[in-house]
Amino acid sequence: MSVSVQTEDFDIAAEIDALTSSDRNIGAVVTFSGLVREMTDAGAIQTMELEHYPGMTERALEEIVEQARARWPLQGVRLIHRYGPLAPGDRIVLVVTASRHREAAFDAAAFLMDYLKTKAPFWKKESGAAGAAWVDAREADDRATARWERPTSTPSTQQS
Amino acid sequence: MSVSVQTEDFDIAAEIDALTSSDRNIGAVVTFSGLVREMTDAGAIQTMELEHYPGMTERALEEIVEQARARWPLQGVRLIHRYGPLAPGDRIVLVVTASRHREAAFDAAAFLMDYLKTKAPFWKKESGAAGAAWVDAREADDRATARWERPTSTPSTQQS
Amino acid sequence: MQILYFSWLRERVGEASEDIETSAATPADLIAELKARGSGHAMAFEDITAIRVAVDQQMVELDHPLAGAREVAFFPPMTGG
Amino acid sequence: MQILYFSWLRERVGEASEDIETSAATPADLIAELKARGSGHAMAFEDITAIRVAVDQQMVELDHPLAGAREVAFFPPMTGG
Repeated sequence: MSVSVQTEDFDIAAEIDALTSSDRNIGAVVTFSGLVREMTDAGAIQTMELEHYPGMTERALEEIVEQARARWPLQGVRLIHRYGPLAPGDRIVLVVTASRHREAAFDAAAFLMDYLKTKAPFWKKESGAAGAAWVDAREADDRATARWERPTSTPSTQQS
Repeated sequence: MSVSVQTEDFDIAAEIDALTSSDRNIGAVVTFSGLVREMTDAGAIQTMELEHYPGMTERALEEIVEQARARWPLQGVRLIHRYGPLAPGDRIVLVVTASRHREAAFDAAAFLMDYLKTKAPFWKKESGAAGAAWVDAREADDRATARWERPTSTPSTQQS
Repeated sequence: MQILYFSWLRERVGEASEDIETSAATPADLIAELKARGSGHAMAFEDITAIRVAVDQQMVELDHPLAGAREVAFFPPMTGG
Repeated sequence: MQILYFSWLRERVGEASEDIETSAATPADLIAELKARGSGHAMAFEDITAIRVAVDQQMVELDHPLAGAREVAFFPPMTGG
């Protein structure tokens, strides 16, 4: 089970161990954790509410993981995304990739995050002193996704 | 203190917490852990001995961290490298980068690993049934380092 | 047909879902029908460029055929991660 | 001058370090002197392309001036990480 959509927090060390403990030929493990930032363009926020599309979310995340597995020689992949109410500093998302060599682990983790940002049905609403507002999709995220759709499989990391 | 050279293992979750707990404007944390692989081109190994150059190692790692900080807007960097006898599955190296956005955290972590591989004075000796041998430097690692020395600051992730 | 709304589309429509009878051939046709249901719906679908559609949980274009579809979801561009 | 050896250079020389008197102007000159100290040294420095040099803990080329240097280290390409 490589994908979870949950309200609870996650334990990064436990997730790494679960992915790596049974395989002594993993040479590289990359993790990405996304956190709620307090300062936004509209000022400091107190809470962030993450809405998602139950059913489609799991399906979209599993498809993204399958694509990563098809592109890179991965010995393990784990993807956890939280939903519900969160506060500044809280963890939102975790990606873990394990491979023999670091290039595949780094590239696959970056790919998973780029795809997840534009293809998984989550929506963020931030609330602060100035009121509540839905977060706009970043154009930079679309560009980051598009870079993986060029003919070469490992594109420039330049995004913005 | 962002650099450590030590014989003891490290605790990835504790290192992430130390880097992120006091700053609520970190949006992205990337970790890389390098592990000892059991199977090598020369067969299965039982132990790996990591030799280093005390004094120069710490200095080289600190220089690499300074370069990363100069190139990317990082809110935190941590680099731990072990030395001495290790076994398959053991952790060798940890890189943690924290930034507002994921691009900087990913790129800086990949840069730190590439530079560390070719600029930090460590040497690996693997021992197995077939005897003991010093690990050859990978040409791919030189190419991975060279890609950061081109005029643009965020090069292709293609390495081999 | 089950219609789902997320994020500010849900807030403007005032409902997370509704069951409707329709013979709309595409999501674009369906949107034209839905806009006639009231001012909330009209406001939700005001800017068509800001709207994404999934049919039976797969992202599609606005001219995708709806024949056989059980669930159609409308939402703004995704902002997860 | 303190000379340090690491990895297989250390094993071939048979010592991790030695203190020597030298007026070698560059690491290349120093290598020529060291090779004359015995068969272990000669074997260690056999393939000059496989050797890297640090002077006072900074990587340098083989023609770098040694004037004022206190510590010179010889080792193969690094394999950390």
